[in-house]
Amino acid sequence: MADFLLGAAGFVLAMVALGLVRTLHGPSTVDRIMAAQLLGTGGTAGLLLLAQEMNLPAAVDVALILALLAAFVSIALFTDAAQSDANRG
Amino acid sequence: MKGPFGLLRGTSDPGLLRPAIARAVGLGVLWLVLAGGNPVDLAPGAVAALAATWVSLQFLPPGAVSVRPASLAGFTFRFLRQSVVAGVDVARRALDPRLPLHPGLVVYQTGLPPGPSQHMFTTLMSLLPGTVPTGPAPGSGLLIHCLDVEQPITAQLAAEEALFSSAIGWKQDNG
Amino acid sequence: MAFDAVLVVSVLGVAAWTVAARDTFAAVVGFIAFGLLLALVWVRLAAPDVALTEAALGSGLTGGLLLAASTRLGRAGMTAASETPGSILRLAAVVVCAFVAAGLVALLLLLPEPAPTLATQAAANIAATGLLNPVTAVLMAFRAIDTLLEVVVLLVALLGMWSLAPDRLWGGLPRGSGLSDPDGLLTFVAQLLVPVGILVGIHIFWIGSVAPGGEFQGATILAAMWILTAVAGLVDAPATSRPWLRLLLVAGPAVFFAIGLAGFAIAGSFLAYPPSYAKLLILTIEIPVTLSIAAMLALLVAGPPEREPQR
Amino acid sequence: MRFALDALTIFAVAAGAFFFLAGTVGLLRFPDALSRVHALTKADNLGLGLIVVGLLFQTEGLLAGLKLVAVWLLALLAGAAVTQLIARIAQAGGPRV
Repeated sequence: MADFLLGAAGFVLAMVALGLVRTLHGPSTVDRIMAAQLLGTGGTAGLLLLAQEMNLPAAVDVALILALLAAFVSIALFTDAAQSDANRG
Repeated sequence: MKGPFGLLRGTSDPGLLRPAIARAVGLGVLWLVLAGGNPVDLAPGAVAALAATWVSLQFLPPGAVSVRPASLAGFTFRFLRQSVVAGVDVARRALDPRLPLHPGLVVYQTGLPPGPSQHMFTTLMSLLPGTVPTGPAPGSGLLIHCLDVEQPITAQLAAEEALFSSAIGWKQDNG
Repeated sequence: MAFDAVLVVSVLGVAAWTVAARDTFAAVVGFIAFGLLLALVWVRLAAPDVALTEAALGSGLTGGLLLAASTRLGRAGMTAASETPGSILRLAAVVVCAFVAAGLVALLLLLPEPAPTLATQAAANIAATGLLNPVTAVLMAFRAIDTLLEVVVLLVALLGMWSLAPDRLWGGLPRGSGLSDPDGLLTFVAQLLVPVGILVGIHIFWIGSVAPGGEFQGATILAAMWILTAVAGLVDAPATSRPWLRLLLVAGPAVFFAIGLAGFAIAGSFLAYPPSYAKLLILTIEIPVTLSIAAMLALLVAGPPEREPQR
Repeated sequence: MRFALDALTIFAVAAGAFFFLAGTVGLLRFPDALSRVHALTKADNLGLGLIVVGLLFQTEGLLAGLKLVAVWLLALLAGAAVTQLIARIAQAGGPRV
């Protein structure tokens, strides 16, 4: 079971990494902000799988923080982008 | 009362008591889930729940809407099912070699009042099949981005909105 | 094994991409993604304490600071592209970086086997602190002086940043968010997230005595929530001359220092705790320290005073 | 019993991983930023939900299971709320369709 969970975590991480290639590449601001969202969901999934596989309950707290801070970071990125839009226009 | 945030809103209104208790209980349960039921964790849990409730009441004063548990349960069930449909729908379109997309913007007229309840509805909408709200439109309209504009989007949204309205106890003028 | 390979490739890829990115905004996004991936690395290394710190401080809050800095640079018309370094400077940077990297690699390869460690001694004496999390025991008891100095350094950094303000603005307010939020969507998101975030922050702080967590991680989450309320326009950043704010900032270091001094009388040396109530004293220090750190971090992101002080 | 629970976990986690795959394929194939927002939010959130469901069969104790559900709900709601903000920039910045 542990091997399966680790494999699944690796697969999800690979999908996140592929998605990161797309989102970081941009060029639009929206794509880039999506990188934070992508890591928020995919990273949380990976951490929860690791928590079970490594029998490390603290990793669930890391997942909790990741979900919360991915949202915080997305909002910060949104604010920054919206402000530079306002400055330009 | 002038708190450290420089807020002046009083919290002594008796009408505030019930929503305040409801939020405190909800946040207290969340603490139990996060921290576990260990007795030594209960006192800080109470402090944390009260602090979070106080902040919540400062920033989001209880409105006229009241949640109706029975309708809410029904809505949540349907909503979860719909978000599964949404995921399957996106997966089908993404993996189809022909990439069947007809993206576009649709204006949807909502009967919900502007403010938190409308925002809650649009938040949930971005998890429903094929729709992502992108902003307000003139009048009481909402601009919705759809993956497939050929679907009967506005009819579906109206059905969801009716359920959502009854779950939060909001009476629509036009039925 | 496959998991580790994917993780290493992603971390290195994102790091390289971030360094190579030309656009400041893109580089900041890359940095944030790098930090979040690094949190996964720390969990994989069974170091959830570091993972929490990396996710909260290294990625979330530092990302916020970098964004604030990039906005500021953009407004001042100083974009990274406009000051392209000369080839000599670039070469020097390459040489210095290569030197540091080689030094780190050499250190790792030359480490004696088994590596020198105080972990056994720390584990043997942890019972005297009344704590169950060895990391917190090291931070709050065995090496409490480091933690005290870290908090002081943070305070000095904040004062240094404040002193960048012109004299007439000293004690004034940081720049407002200046963001229009006509239908209140941003405000709604903050209303939704902030109470939950406060609860999570206190949870992470409180759990630090028995499991990974602690005051820096908890404080970072509380600071992030404060920043969120300010960004959403729910509160204005406070004038830096406010007495309650200054009290909040010094409360942590002051209580820490006072209990440290009391250690001479009650346990024989600076920052020593008598074992019978070590845990109580540590908690008495941790609560104000957490609040102070939260305020310091939030104010660091808010920036130096840029508006006239309120009278 | 153990075997049945493990089988359920494998099924749900594999399904979750499949939706992460679908989300990433959508992210790579969909032609415009707003459509990619759909792919990310809907597919990945369902993927996370299914993985949480799968892990529920392995957790011991009610609270530990509820905590996983709480993490998922937080990711779901926070993600959905933030998605609208992101979509707003796309709407303001991108060409009108």
